[in-house]
Amino acid sequence: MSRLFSWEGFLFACLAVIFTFNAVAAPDFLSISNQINLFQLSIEKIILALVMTFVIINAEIDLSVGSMMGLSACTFGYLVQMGTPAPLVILICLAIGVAGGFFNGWFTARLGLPSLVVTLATLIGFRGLARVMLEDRGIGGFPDWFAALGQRGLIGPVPFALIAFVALFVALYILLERSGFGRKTYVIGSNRDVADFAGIDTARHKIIIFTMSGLAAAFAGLLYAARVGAVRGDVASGFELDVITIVLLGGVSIFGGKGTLVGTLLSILIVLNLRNGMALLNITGHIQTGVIGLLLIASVVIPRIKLPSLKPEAAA
Amino acid sequence: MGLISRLSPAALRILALLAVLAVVLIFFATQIEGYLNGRLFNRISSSVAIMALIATGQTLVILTRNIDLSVGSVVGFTAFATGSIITNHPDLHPLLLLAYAALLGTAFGAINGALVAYARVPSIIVTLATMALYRSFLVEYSDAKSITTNSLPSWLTDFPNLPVFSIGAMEFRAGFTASLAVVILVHLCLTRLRPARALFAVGSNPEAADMAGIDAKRVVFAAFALSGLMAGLAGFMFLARFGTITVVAGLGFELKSVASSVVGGVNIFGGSGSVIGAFLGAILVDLLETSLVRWAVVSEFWREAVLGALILLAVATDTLLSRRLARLRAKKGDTK
Amino acid sequence: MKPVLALRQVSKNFGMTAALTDMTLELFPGEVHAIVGENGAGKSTMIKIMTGIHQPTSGTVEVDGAPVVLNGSKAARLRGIAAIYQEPMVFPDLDVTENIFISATSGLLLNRSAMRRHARELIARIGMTLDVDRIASGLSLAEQQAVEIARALSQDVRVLIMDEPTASLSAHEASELRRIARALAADGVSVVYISHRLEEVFELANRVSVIRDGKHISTKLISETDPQTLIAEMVGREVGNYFTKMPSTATAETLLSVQGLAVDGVFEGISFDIKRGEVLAMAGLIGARRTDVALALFGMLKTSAGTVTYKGQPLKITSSRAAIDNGIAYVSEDRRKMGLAMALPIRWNITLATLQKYLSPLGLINTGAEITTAWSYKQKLNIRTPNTDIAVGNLSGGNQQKVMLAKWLNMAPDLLIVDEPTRGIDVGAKAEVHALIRAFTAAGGTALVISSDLPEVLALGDRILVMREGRQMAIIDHADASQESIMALATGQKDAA
Amino acid sequence: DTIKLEPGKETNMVLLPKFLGILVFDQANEGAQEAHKELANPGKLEFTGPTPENSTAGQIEIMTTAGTQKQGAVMLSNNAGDQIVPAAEAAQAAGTKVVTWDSPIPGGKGESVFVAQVDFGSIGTVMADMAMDILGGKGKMAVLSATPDASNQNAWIESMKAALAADPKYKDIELVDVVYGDDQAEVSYNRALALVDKYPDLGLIMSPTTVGIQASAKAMQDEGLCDKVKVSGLGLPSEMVSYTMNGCAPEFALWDFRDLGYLTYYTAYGLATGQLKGDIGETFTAGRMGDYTIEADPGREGAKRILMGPFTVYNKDNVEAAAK
Ligand SMILES: Nc1ncnc2c1ncn2[C@@H]1O[C@H](COP(=O)(O)OP(=O)(O)OP(=O)(O)O)[C@@H](O)[C@H]1O
Ligand SMILES: Nc1ncnc2c1ncn2[C@@H]1O[C@H](COP(=O)(O)OP(=O)(O)OP(=O)(O)O)[C@@H](O)[C@H]1O
Ligand SMILES: [Mg+2]
Ligand SMILES: [Mg+2]
Repeated sequence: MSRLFSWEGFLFACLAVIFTFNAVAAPDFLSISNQINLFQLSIEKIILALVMTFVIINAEIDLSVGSMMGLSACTFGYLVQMGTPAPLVILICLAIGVAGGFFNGWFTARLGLPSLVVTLATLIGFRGLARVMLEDRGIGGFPDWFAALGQRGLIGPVPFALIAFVALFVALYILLERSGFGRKTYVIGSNRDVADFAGIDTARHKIIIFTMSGLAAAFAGLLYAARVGAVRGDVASGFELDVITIVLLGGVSIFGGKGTLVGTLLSILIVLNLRNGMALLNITGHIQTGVIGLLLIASVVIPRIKLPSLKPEAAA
Repeated sequence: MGLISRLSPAALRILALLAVLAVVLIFFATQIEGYLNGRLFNRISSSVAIMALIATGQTLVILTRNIDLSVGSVVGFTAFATGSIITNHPDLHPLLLLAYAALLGTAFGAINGALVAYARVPSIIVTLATMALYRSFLVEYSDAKSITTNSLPSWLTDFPNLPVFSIGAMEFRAGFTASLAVVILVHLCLTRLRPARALFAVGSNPEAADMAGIDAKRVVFAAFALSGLMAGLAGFMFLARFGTITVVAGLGFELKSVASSVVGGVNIFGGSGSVIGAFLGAILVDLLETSLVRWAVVSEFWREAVLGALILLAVATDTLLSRRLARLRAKKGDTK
Repeated sequence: MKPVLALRQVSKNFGMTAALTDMTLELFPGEVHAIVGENGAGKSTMIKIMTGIHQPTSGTVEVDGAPVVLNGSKAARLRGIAAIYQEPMVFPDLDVTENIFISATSGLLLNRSAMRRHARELIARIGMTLDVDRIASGLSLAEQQAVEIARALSQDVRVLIMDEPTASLSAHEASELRRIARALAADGVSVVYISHRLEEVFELANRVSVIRDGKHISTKLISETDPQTLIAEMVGREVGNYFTKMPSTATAETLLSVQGLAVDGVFEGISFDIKRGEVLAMAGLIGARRTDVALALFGMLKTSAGTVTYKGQPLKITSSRAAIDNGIAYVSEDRRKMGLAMALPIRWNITLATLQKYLSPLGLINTGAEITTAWSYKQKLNIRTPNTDIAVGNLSGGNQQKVMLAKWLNMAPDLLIVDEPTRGIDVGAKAEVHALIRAFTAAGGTALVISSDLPEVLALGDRILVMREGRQMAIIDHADASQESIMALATGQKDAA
Repeated sequence: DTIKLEPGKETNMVLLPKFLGILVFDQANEGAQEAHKELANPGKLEFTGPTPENSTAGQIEIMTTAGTQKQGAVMLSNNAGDQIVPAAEAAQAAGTKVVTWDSPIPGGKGESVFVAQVDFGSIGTVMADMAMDILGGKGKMAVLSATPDASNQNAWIESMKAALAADPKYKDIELVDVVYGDDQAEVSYNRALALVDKYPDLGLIMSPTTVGIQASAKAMQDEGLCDKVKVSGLGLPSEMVSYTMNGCAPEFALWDFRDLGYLTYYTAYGLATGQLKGDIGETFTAGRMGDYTIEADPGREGAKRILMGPFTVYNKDNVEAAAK
């Protein structure tokens, strides 16, 4: 290893530094409640980041996740207010997620439009649908069990969403790093033609991944509704950029074919701890995002710093 | 068919796009009475002036297989900084002020370019980061003051709407005419100047560009610097047109400019596209937005939904259309 | 006479692999200097140092006797050093004209009509026909190669390096190219010519240098050496002459029968049978559309007419999946585009087409079995790599070719379609690949071999199908086939019997 | 019996605006800092906020952290609607008082008391009256609001509709449309012009947001429509002065954000130090601003408010002085 750090190595070092710094500088940092809040506050984003890892390794991108979250959350509010039983509504919302994801996937994989363009359009479109439903209203007053699911601990102080996140991580880790599906995800992301010639239905695979992304976004939208107990048209707008930032910081190549879920997890922990630490020190929002931005660039540049001795060329 | 086989794919794209534009115009003309008139032209032209500049810069970057998400923040910052300079030195020479805005924008662009080209950081990462950074600079720099119209000299605030010349009821105002001139100038450079072709080469096949002795790094750097310059000019226009500048100035321009470019048939994977296309794309998006507000059939709240659908539709038709035509051409090409 | 370009004690390491060690080489104006060596010997690496793509780890490069630092291909170009690389380098979005003049520097304004005219002249000079307004994305490998040569010729060169330029050319274009090389040398250009085709080396070169394992072995006047010596020097051992045709292993059973196969505007009227255990070779010039026939059989190209009978059953193949499920494999002629995922490990590439075999009922990958497979192919095909986990992109061209073969052999196909199986492969490896194909057919497999290398066609084909411009000219038995007869059909001098 | 707040008690407090970088919020901060000194609070007063594009999530985050930090009180100009409620309730459970100002929590949950700049009902009447005399009692008016999710703008528009419906004197004033400029200059500017195109006989654009009102005024001025279409609503004197003087925006209204911050701090300090219970009927002295009483909020079921008032209506006569 002639590199000064590996990407993961660098991220891990960052995490260690940030964590210790927080623990020293902010007395409340280590408290159980804060450690849980730290996840809860961005639980939807980090769940989306897990699936976005698949999308980007597959050499695609999904800008519509924030809007799909909004659409699902607003649909929930709208239908619940109309008196539809919540469990049914939840199924409907998830179905919408599947449909929306499939839509993105179909236009990308079958029609061959760039996903950046397709999901840019649905970023606007899905948001629009949410808007059509709720117009200028905000809707709250969800069933208690639903609100409780989002706001109170399920096992001890640990809330449902956090458990879901952990479970999802394990499942997706196995799927990406151990399964044939994951292998295909890498190959298609690295060179789609080669995958085509190897008899892989790449279009189908891409559609599945976009559908996963849509489903995850719908699920995240519901978690959000449960956590904040009210919804309105602008729910989760702009989340997509935070999610993508996390994934890229995790070392997933925007050009596809490269990256790991462990990297994503590390970057999730970094971003969350960094934000939480700065918040505890009353550092304002725009400085926080600024710092994350710098870190994002550093995470690419610093691992590139070579030891003076033996220089490797980038492999052809 | 003969014609089609002689036209370049780029020209085909433009034609396809013009067709889409025409369809949209005709459609709304049937929906809204008193729609097709000089007033519409004036509205669209003066409001598209700013996005046209940004989309042009964005196109230069996309051509090199990169993307610039920081343009919105650059517009915001330059607009504000330029505003505060002129507020504090009201008798500063107009050209100096313009130069200041241009310089500021170029500087921001150069930072992006250096990181992408020389530090070899993927552009989406760099500009995602600088989008946040530059916006933070603005919040710090502004220190919660905002620039107000009445603190600006009248030459500045009047500039965008000065009628230059007019065809019937269609006024060509200074703001629009200026940015139209810029767009045309850039287009001419792209198509006529040898160095400009490197932009396409790098976007089309970076490795090959390297081996063909093209300094890809310098080309990419230049593209970002120019995109910054365009954003800087746009910032100047933004200040002149809206007068009041707060920390949210230019928020969301990044995605809108990307939308304009891709709707304008610029290939998001680099190598092909034209600033004229991006310009038409910007017009199309703007036209849709304003027309939808005026369209009685859809409520205010339908706007985004319809807009999203229409953008997708526009891109899909444009792509499929030019793909089919290109295939026809290729067939002809073979048979000789 | 002073050498125009010289390498002195040049070494190059890629991390741990030493691609070149103490390489010394002198190039004189007006000579055609051939360089031969096994796959991975270091030829391309040496070229990339001469053209400033790579910087030497140690040693110096001299131009006109003065040491220089060539940082980047631009610096090399300014000194009149140009190269045509093993893998064609074109700009898919630009038209042929722009592709040719992209690295020109003279003049700020473009004069399109003049460029077009000049481009036509250059293409003509190569003896190709090509619409200079065509967008490069549609070009075949050969056409891409032509564009590259034209590009090199477009600026006045003092040293022109050709890295296996004829690898993707058929005999016809190849001879045209050699003519150009000779002409340039006559004009005082120093031509470096890398090739695995010894016959053309002896036809063309004044001097020849042999490289083995990144070391300089010998430099001789062509008159002072002969093929067997060269081969011995290249591989460091004697190789059995691979041109000798082995007896056919064809059985009576017809595996595949194609009747009047056609794809609109591409090819038509293709009809042939292949018996189990047989090798059917497909010969033809570039653009003969053999690849397209293969693509159609492999379900990657929609056919517009014709019937395919496979194992006695009528068969309609609409996807590569269907083809693979029916035991049909296709080894592409284009490694980079359709052959290998260059950034991914060798192992992943080898098991790609057969991933199902390595999946547990839960869909999880059995890595152990995978490694065993990959390693066994590394041994069998002796792929030069420390392990099978490094990115296949780091291998030399020839070794990449072997990995691609391994991928398809691993599915133990009934019908193996190989497109230019030995393109850019050295004699040693060539013999191995031929042996592999023979072993495959001997074991009851059936092969359809597309090749532009006539000796290869004759060495492998039990029968030979000759194509020309999308039409089937004839099917000849090996007995009555000769390079001449095939060329005659391929070039249309002789019409279908 | 008015409570006199005893100074010098230590409590840390957070002033949390919708987002940073907006003039009025800084003015509120100045007011709060002034009160902070007056009351000689040894504790810290933090002025911190989210970024514009991340306002909702950011406010929720800061509110949550405040609870963790055991802050004495959070003074919130709410931009998150009812989505802030769980965080606010959690903070209160952790002993942090939540006082809203400028923009309340719509459902009233999770907040101790809302310091209302003016009576939301009366904003409607004031806007209706301004429309009345600008249109000369008769004509078409359209509303250009901020975002569809800005709860106080929505409340004000509602109250204006109510006012228009309630009194027959407004019967000839027709509210034709409500559009949204997303509190962004360029969007608001284009929407304003689109309104003019959509309703050829439009007489007034009413914009209850500082960004919208000045963008509309600028648009009308640039297109030379000022004598046809007037602009009014809620705006900053410093931004509106020129338009008021040249007649594009003859009248508009606003309140003093410095005072609002000042009063909010007094209220929050009182609650955080336990000197105020936060019960209806409690009356206390807020330094230079005099006495205020906690009352039921007529606009929001079961919520409490402190009404600051009054409301300044600006026109040719007073705008220049205020703009200084
Ligand atoms: N970019 C690279 N990174 C690491 N190793 C490399 C790289 N390029 C070449 N090598 C190694 O250097 C050695 C020489 O490679 P090179 O391509 O020069 O061989 P070659 O003689 O051109 O073979 P071929 O005839 O197959 O093209 C090989 O072992 C190859 O694996
Ligand atoms: N004129 C052309 N237009 C578009 N694509 C072409 C053209 N010529 C070749 N191709 C593509 O290039 C690939 C190689 O086919 P080619 O034309 O070289 O015929 P071939 O007989 O396969 O020659 P070879 O196999 O020797 O390269 C095929 O995929 C074919 O579709
Ligand atoms: Mg080589
Ligand atoms: Mg071929």
